[in-house]
Amino acid sequence: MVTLTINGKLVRAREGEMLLDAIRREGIEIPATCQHEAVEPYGACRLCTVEITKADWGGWKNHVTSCLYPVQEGLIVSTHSEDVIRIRKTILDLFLARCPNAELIQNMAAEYGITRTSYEEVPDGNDCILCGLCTRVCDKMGFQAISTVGRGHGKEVAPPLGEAPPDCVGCLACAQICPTNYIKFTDDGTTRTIWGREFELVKCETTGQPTITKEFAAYLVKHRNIPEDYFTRCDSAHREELAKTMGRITHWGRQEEA
Amino acid sequence: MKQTFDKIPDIIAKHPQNAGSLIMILQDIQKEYNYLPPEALTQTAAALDVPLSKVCSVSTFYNSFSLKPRGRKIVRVCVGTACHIRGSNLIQQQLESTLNLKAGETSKDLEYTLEAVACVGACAMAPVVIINDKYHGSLKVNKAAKLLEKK
Amino acid sequence: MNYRFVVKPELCIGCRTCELACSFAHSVNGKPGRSRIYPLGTGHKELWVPVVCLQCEDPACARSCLVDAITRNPETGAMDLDAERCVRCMACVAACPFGCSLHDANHQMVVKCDLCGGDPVCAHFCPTKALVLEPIVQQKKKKSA
Amino acid sequence: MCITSSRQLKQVRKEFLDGDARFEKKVMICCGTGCLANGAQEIVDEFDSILRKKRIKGFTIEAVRSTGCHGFCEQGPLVIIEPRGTFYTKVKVKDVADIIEKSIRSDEVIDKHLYTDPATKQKIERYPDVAFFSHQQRIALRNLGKIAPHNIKDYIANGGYQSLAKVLTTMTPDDVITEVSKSGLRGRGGGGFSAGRKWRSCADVESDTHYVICNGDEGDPGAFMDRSIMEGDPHSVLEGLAIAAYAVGAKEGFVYVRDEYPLAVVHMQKAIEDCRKEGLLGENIFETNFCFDVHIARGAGAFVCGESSALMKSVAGEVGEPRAKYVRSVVKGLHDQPTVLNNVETFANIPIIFEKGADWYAGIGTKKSTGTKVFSLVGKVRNTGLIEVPMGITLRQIIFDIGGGIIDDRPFKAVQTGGPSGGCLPESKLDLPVDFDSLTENGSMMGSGGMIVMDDRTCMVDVAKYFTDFLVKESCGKCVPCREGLYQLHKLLVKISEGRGEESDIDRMEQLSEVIVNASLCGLGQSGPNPLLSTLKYFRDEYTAHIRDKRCPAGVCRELITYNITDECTGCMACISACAYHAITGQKKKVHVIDQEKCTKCGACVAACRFNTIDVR
Repeated sequence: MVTLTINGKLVRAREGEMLLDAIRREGIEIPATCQHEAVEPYGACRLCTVEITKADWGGWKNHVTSCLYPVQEGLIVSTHSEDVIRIRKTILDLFLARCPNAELIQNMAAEYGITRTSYEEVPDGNDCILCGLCTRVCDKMGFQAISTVGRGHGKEVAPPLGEAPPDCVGCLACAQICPTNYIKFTDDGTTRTIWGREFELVKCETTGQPTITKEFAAYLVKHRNIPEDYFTRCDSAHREELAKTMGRITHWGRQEEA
Repeated sequence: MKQTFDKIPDIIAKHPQNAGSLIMILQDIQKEYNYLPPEALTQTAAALDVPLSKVCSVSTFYNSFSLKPRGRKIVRVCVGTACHIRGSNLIQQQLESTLNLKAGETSKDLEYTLEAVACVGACAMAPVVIINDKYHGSLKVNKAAKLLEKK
Repeated sequence: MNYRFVVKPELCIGCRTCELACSFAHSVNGKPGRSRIYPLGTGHKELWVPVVCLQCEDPACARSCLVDAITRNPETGAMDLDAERCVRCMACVAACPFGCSLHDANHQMVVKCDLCGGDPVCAHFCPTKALVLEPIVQQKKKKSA
Repeated sequence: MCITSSRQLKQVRKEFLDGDARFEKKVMICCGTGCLANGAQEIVDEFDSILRKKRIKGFTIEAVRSTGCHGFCEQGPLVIIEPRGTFYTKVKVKDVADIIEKSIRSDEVIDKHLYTDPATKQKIERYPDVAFFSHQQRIALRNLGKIAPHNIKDYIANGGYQSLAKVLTTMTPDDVITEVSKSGLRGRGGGGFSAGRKWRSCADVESDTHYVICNGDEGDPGAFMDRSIMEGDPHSVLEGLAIAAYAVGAKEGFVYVRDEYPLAVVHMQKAIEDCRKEGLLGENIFETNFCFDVHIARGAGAFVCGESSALMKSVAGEVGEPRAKYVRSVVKGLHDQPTVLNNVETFANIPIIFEKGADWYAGIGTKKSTGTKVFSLVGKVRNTGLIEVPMGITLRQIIFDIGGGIIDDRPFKAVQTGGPSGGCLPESKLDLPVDFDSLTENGSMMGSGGMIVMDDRTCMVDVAKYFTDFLVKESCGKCVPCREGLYQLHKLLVKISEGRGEESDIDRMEQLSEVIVNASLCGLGQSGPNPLLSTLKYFRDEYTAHIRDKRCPAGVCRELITYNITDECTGCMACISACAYHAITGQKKKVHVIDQEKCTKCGACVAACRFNTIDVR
């Protein structure tokens, strides 16, 4: 365990833990758009920047992104110092120039008193904040179906060659994790469409309820050793089945007793 | 006539079959075909067992790759600092208007591709224009267009 | 100490108190959550079964989770689902052969029974003690000390 | 055959020098990129074809060497005749026969090929007497222009690989690192981090695998020293790399070369193959336990790959996005293994430190910046080229003594150092001693050694805009302050350069810059606003002129200038034919006029006018 000071309060944290976790445990809210527990810290949005110093640094301060800065003994952290607020405001201002319609950004900016960007709006801006969560979660899940293309200001997230991604299984993790809901998909209970690719959904043999896509189920069967017949029923049918089985056993038990 | 890309497997085979070879394989394929056709990306991805998405990511991240066919004559205007100070933007403009292309574009007949590149390491002879790997140094604005006339 | 649920259908009267208790215990912002326990009829007269996660030894839910959001809680022995880590791909919901990973549509999250950290409210409120949490007696493992 | 001892190296050297002793004269032809572009290869070929037909006593084609860059690219192609050191500039193919006849067969010096000192108007015969060379001290460039880069024996004959032999057979890795630390050598790639300390931290990490990487990506626009060294003396880089590998315990090394430098790739590859053949790379080098091999990785054009974590990703075949560096690459670098990364020039300095001793090296330069530094002296300076000078020399000495001052004797305005991460220093800083710390203290930096000289016709707003634009294009796009911040900074600069600037824009740029510097993920963003901040610091009045007076004092920003023909016009009509837009009218021997409506300010008329009568303001 290490001891550090966060906004004047002595706090204990686990060795190797990131600053952001320690800060949030204290109930202090700081924004972070590119951070998600499912994936490794990335440090792209820089909103979780905090100011750090130590008693023996002779007044020298540094700004670090708390999502990937490990806690250190004796660290003195300010999460809302004047400099930090300025950095956060500027980043939100810049975000707003690129994604003026993204609700998440609007709300975050509003909390810092910004309602309109003070910069020139980026032509053909969209809601993508390039946090990289979608591509990182896709990598993490092992599909690596989408990634960024291009670089710099023109970077975007796209399926390879701009065509239906061959490695995608339609799990929707990218769309679910997207903090601005930029990744669009449709799902009518029979077919699911994402990244320009259509997927057929597995349907419950009993209820006809759709579950996951055939490709996703096949992947789990192959790589995660899930028996194929697990996917032939939906969750409620599985429960009914379990209830019936248990009921049968209990019933037999009763009969035997009687 | 549809171009065939049958040399790609041979080019891939010349390199160690691991992810570390990706960039060099793409460079060699581009040297052969002047650009990276989709086949280059899919075949390389399959051979190296690298996801296609990563191959696309790499091929669009680095400046020197082109996913579009390029012209037989590739005209590169150096816009490095030394060249900029000595007026390379005027030369670029001159070439753009002569070829009726913007930097990064290729003419419809696939004759010319015009590229603006940041520093080719020939700063002492700034400003520099390179046409198919031949360097033309210490260029004057009014002479830039004449380079294109020479065959 | 690890625990497991012992479900006794012969005692269950289908009063659904467990379901209610679970739902309220897992409220988010005052809104009740989806219950993790389902008392279901069995087709046999007056025989009910409270269907709840069995915290399997090698659970399909955890195997199917590609972001490692479902892990064994060393304190309780339950398979806990880390909502912060979950990406809602629904793999576990589809993979659990007992239908005990659930999608809570109201709160847009995937949920499953976590034994309430060792003191499950459902068992607490069950009027007939059809649900009992029992310590698992480790049989094969030898103590090293 | 394998070279297995220092004695055998000496044997190779002796054989090579004995072979050379047959020749009464030797001809060194610069085949650096600059000279090649001006026809150096054709000159070599001409020597060959003439010497095939003609026999000359004590001279054959073997005595004609294609060497690496001499540095004086401005005057190329260069031909030097040893042993006198006769220095011919701007040689053409048709001159070759004459040179053979007069300067090789006999000892005549051909005046018209000699270099004329621009100050004294004197012809200078020997190159060491030329001011451009005489003020230099060549250490990293010691072999450039002296040896044939594709011939390992030529390198060995000049003392090559003796240092590696000495290190492997008489020193422990610890001794090696101590020696490098003692030399005070700091990384020549940009940051100026102590090489010894870097090696020490890497060696201290316990791991089965360590790597050494030589960065030859040279992304800084306006710098070409690494290119020249790799092209002209690849073995000194390899030798330095091998010594580093021994010091940190690496068995594998990489040379990351820009693919846009084809000759550098070829020479490096050849050098590696020759070393393998001679046993200088591979198993049990010099019959010790040291095994080491080197591979080439070709960079594909990304400035951000100058950042170590991005470069290592690129070597691994991935997208060059930097990662946050709370864990340093000496601990977790290539493939997450401890890695030493230094640039070409740094490695080229290593062999000579072991040849002459750390104390000798530390005695050169200043106390905190030891040794010499190679600069590419370019821009509006008379003598452009590659130079190497001891640290601590002043900017004035470099620009005026070596560089010969400003072209056309125009006023000096600024010198830009450190590439896109650096800054511009004004006239008041001309007497600044050049070293790592002084440049940083004054708002610029050493960088890899680009030194771009600017005169009064260079607009500082335009320079800031140029660098910011460069960085917007080169940003990897990962973190927001860099990706979006630099983009907006560039937008503001465009606005000012187009005359739409407002007084408040300067404050806005300064505030935004501060955030970009403080909040960016890697060095590219953190130093990205430097060109803007340094020009604001020293040339604020130019920004004000653009904003308040809507005027570009240097006559560069197109929206704010007009072209006018002065009364001195001779009426030669050259500009009329040069203007593609038919904006100039006039009759022979009468003053011409530019139609401002049609004028696109392309500059063709100015280039065409021989009488300097077109006024741009």
